[in-house]
Amino acid sequence: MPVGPFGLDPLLWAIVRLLIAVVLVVALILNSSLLLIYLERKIQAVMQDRIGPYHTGPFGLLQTFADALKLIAKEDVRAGHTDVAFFIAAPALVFTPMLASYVVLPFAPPLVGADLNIGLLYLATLGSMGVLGIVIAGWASNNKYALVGGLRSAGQLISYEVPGILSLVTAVLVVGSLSMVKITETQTGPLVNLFVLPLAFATYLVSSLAETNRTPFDLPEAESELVAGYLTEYSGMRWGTMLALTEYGNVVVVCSIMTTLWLGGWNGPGVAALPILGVVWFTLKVYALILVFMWVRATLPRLRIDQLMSFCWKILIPTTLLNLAVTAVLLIAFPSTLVPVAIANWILLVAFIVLLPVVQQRRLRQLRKTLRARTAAAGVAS
Amino acid sequence: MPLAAFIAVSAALFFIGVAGVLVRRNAVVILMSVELMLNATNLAFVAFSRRLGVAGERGSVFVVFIFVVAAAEVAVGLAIILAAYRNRPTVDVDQLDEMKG
Amino acid sequence: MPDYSLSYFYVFVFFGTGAVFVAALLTASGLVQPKKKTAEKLRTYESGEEPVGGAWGRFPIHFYIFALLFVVFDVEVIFLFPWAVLFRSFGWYGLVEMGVFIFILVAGLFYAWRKGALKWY
Amino acid sequence: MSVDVVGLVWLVPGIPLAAAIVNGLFGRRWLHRTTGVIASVALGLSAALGLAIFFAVLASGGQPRVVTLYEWIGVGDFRVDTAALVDPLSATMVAVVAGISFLIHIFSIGYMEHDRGIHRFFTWLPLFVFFMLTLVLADNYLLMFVGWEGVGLCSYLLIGFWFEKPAPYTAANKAFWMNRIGDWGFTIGTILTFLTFGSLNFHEVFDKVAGVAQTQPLTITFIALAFFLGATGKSAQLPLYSWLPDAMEGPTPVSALIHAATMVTAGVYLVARSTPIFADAGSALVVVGIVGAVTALFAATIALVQVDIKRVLAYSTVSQLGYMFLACGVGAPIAAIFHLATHAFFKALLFLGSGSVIHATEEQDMRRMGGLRRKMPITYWTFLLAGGALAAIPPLAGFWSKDEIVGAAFTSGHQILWSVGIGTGLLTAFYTTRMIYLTFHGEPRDHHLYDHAHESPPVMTVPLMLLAAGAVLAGLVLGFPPDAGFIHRFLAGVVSAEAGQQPEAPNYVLIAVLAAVAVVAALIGIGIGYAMYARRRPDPAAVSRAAGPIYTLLVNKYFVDELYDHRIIDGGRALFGAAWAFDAHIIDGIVDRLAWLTALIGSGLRRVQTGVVGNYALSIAAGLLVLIVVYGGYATGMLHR
Amino acid sequence: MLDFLGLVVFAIFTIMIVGAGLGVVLANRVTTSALLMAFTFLNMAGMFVLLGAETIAAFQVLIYVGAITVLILYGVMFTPQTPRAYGLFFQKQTPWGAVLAALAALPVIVVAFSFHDAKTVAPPGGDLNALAIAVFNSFAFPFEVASVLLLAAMVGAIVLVKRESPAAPPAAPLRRSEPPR
Repeated sequence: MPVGPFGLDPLLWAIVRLLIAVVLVVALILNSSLLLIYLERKIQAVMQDRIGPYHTGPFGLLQTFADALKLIAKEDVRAGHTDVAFFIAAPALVFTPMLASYVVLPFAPPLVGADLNIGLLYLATLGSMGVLGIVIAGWASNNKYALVGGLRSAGQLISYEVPGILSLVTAVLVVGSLSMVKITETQTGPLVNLFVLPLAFATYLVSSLAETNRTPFDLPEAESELVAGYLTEYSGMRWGTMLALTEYGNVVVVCSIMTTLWLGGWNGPGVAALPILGVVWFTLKVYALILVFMWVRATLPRLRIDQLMSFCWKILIPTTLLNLAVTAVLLIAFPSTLVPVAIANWILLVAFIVLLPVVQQRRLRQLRKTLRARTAAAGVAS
Repeated sequence: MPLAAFIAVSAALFFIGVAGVLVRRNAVVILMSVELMLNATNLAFVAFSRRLGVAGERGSVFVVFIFVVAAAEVAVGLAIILAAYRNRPTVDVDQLDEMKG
Repeated sequence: MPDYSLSYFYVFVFFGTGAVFVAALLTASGLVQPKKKTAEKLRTYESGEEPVGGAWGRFPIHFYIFALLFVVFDVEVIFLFPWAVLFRSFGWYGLVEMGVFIFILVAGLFYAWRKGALKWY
Repeated sequence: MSVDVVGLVWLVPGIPLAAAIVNGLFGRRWLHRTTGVIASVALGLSAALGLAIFFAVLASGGQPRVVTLYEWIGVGDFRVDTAALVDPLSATMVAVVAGISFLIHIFSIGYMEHDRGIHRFFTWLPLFVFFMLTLVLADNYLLMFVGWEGVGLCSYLLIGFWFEKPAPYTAANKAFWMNRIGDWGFTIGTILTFLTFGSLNFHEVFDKVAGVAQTQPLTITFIALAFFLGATGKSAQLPLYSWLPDAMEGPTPVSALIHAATMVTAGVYLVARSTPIFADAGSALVVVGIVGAVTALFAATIALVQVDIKRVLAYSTVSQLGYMFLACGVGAPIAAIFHLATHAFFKALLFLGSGSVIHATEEQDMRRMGGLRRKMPITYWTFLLAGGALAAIPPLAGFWSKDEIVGAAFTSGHQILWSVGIGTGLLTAFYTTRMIYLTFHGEPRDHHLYDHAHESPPVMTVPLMLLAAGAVLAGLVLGFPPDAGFIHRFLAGVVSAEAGQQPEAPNYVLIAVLAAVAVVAALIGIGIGYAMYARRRPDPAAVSRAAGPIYTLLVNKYFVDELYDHRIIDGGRALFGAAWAFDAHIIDGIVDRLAWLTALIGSGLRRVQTGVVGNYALSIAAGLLVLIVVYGGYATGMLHR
Repeated sequence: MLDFLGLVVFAIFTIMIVGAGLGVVLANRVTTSALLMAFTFLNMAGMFVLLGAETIAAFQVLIYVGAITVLILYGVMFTPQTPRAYGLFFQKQTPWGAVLAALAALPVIVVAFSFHDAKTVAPPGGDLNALAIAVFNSFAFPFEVASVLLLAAMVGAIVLVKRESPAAPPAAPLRRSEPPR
């Protein structure tokens, strides 16, 4: 009879491990949300030359705890004409897939919930489930802002899912596996995939910004247009679950995906000797990416919905498809080396960055021309 | 789990779908019922494929193609419903009988 | 294969945990929060204006077209993933196959573009 | 790196199809004149690959190979694949078809340059090539029928290319209907083949022919005749020939490609391909030979008096096709294929040459031309070479192949057919001389036209020169020495009447004598032509007056069209009238009663057609229930048969 | 114990699938039907996992839950209905249909229980590779046809949906500050 760690029966150990994992993940989500909200405020403040939260606790560290307590104790109002079942189901529908994503995240060699064969596909799948909750939240509120906001967010999420997944597939071409652990194990050296597939990284970064409703894609909460989008009628802890927990939880998930696929996951100096050290490296990398997210938020203005959609379908998807094609052809043509792929990808990245403003300028000129023509036509008519 | 159990679940869901098509008025719900039927066949396909196939993933391949067909079917079906709805704001199948002869 | 079963049992439990956690959180919050409902509070929020009619009306159709395009590209993804994992062993043959497949779908995207279906307004 | 060229055989028709699709989809809006370049490049690739396959087959010693694309139909025992049979015969045909098509495509870029419908032209033309190659490559009768119908369709579209004018439109319809009669024969033949042999695959059928011929000789004869009816339709033989001259209303490259070099040879190809059937078909072979010989003579006599340059060529084509069938009929299918190949070169060249003339003068009536030799030297010289080949002057291509056919008629003991062949050769030489003199020599008869004439651009003349090289050399390269040349050895295993037998050593003395007779006949023809049109002694007008009624008969093409109109169509009308009366009073009487009854039942059943989808779904489900009960009952053994 | 757990999970899935499926048919709000349908699909994915077809399960969620349900929800939202009595959600022929479905279901379910397990059972999981090999080698032609089908569906749906006059310019000039909807 095989004996597991700590002299436990393997099955019993598995269940104990499961319980530990559940508790750990829930605690992680709660804490990282609190921490990230604090960080977000503080970093934004620094970038904008303000102070940010500083009253509650040292450096304002306890501010978010206070906010959380306030949220829990707050009355959550359900307006008169809502669709009850849906209204209640929506927070669970957005939260659950996010939580389930943590099962496959490879924090460190001994710290993986479950190493599924199809881990990456699993993550992509769960990413697509979140849309459902948002559409339902918008619909259930029976509020025009919420409904339009929900539909818009859904449109945004489903649209950006396509380039996101296409970028993932491009990376899979190189790593050749969907198991998160195996993907990490392919990148033990310092030359991580980021240097091979920078364009795929960039496109995935952009689409994950949109997937997590982060600026410049935070249309759902475009206050000036739609109040708070699909969240308009949500208050109290329902709002807290849907926005605070889920959004920051999802940010961690997409940053972990990027870390695993492009930054080498837990790999780093000393991991071979002390596997648990992987957590540190992994966390550092994830937080570095999160800092990028926050930096973007502090820098860029919000896009308009039509710009957002046409950017996705007319620029991002063709780019990712092109990248996928080029990568696949080069990998087949040069099966033993990644150098041509890397060169092509860097060239494409530079071309993308250089051409993007040019294309946008042209589109803008065209738009102005149509507008002028319309104005002129209307002037003649009246 | 025995194979029979899966097949029975598949059959049950399939006939729930059949019943949905036969009893509901709303065209969108009928479309959903059709999806249930397709899904039930998927289950049967996968069950047989896993139990019979040594390396043959033929059943699973069929399921993948059913996914394709289901997606295409929903896209076009809903488009037809929307087009009909635009002419006359109803999705009751027994009121969409203008082509009756 | 306890490994396979266990892995997915984890997934199953996590799904359950998600639902239970949300329910528990909201219940806990419900226990401590005050409940003072007024007619004003329960009214649909429209920036302080009196709400006119419900929200459940008819919508511009372009939402549907984007959803439609998404479904088609999602279906493409279910072929892309298996192909991406094994594409080295399929070689040029698989590359051409997938190329034709994607080309035909891109032709559809191009059609939608030309038809003006990708315009948001 | 060795590439399996034969395995790529589907690309040969595939590339033209792709070009046709691209041109068809994007031609009108975006490509316009670029369509010509696209089509030509595609055909160039296709031709190169075709040649490569030809040499690959040659290198492999002519081993037949089947390249299956996919299973097309599989119903019970009936299985038809979309598969290519690559053997010497089809390889030769592919090389000829793809090569000539390529040159004609290039020529067309210049010829169609100013036409508004150029994109249509370059959609149908590669599409035609696709179907023709499918026909040639097919490894079974059904797939061949697809190509057969396809070329018919493209021919219809291309004859009626200038559909704004009534004549092309009518000609297209005529071609279509006449071809339909032939296709009917092909269909009957195919069905009979399947019923008799249980398969449509060439190899399976041919393996069984000998056995079946023992027991059912009549069936084999009937199949052969049915296929031959199909061949007469497509290859414009008596009695279904009259569409081909009218088809000259289409653009000249079309005439060159379809109505001289490729499609019309489909019938010959069918007969050659089906050699095992025809060999065992007894009297069918005699019919083939006689029809071929009569057609050859008949068409040649009409060609004597035509004044439209393209019509002369059209009748000449009919006549030459007659030669090919004559060859098949006297048991020399290799000679038929040989003549097919050489004819493809020189007839395509003649048509393109005439096209060049027409392009330059915008006139087709030879009486208004004359003296163009000085204006269009390249066209003239190439045309002259092709005319020599047509008249079978040694050592040009036509001599070798035609001479072999006529010789085969003699050696196989058909002296009458041989004499018809010699006579036709004389007439051929005469009308060729007449055509060349009227067009290129003498004084210009229409000065306006003469002054505006000019040599065609290189894009047109280069294909002319290439084809001229073929017209000069093809015979020597392929067919020398006579009866034992390259092509004979190459094709012997596939299409010789007695497959497997070593061909006997040719009797060169006999061949030389026969050739001499043929050449003398040709020279006599040229001499008469020269005397009449260059020296005016005897004057052609006087001759035609003297000939009187015969001349009238010839100018009016033996009144065949009128005969068809009056006898057949009127007869048909009378028959149909009677049928109509029967139909109106007796059949309709029954139908009316039935209709009344149906209406009665229908008014009762109408209630079922509620238009409510749910009710229909309910009926479907009820049907499902019945199926489940019945099938499940049998499957579980609760019901018994 | 793992076997027992598997049985429990299977029972949960079965109850969920049948219950939610019945809910789709019986619910008096279309939105509820749609949500329950998504739930059925999710549990169906669980069934696939139990059968060892993890890839199919993932695809099931990706396509059915992530895409088709969203599409259907859109369809539901675009075709709002006035509230009415519960009985009016069903066709006039309801009893016939229900009886018929039940009649047909009974023999099939009975037959379903007669299936016995085959000897060879592939180990669960890892079906992605087998699937890929099957699709790209044996089913290459259907695979390409699938893309044509999708193209046809895409074009057809766009044509059906975008029937209103596309080129009519708005009567009033569009001001630049006005956010497009």
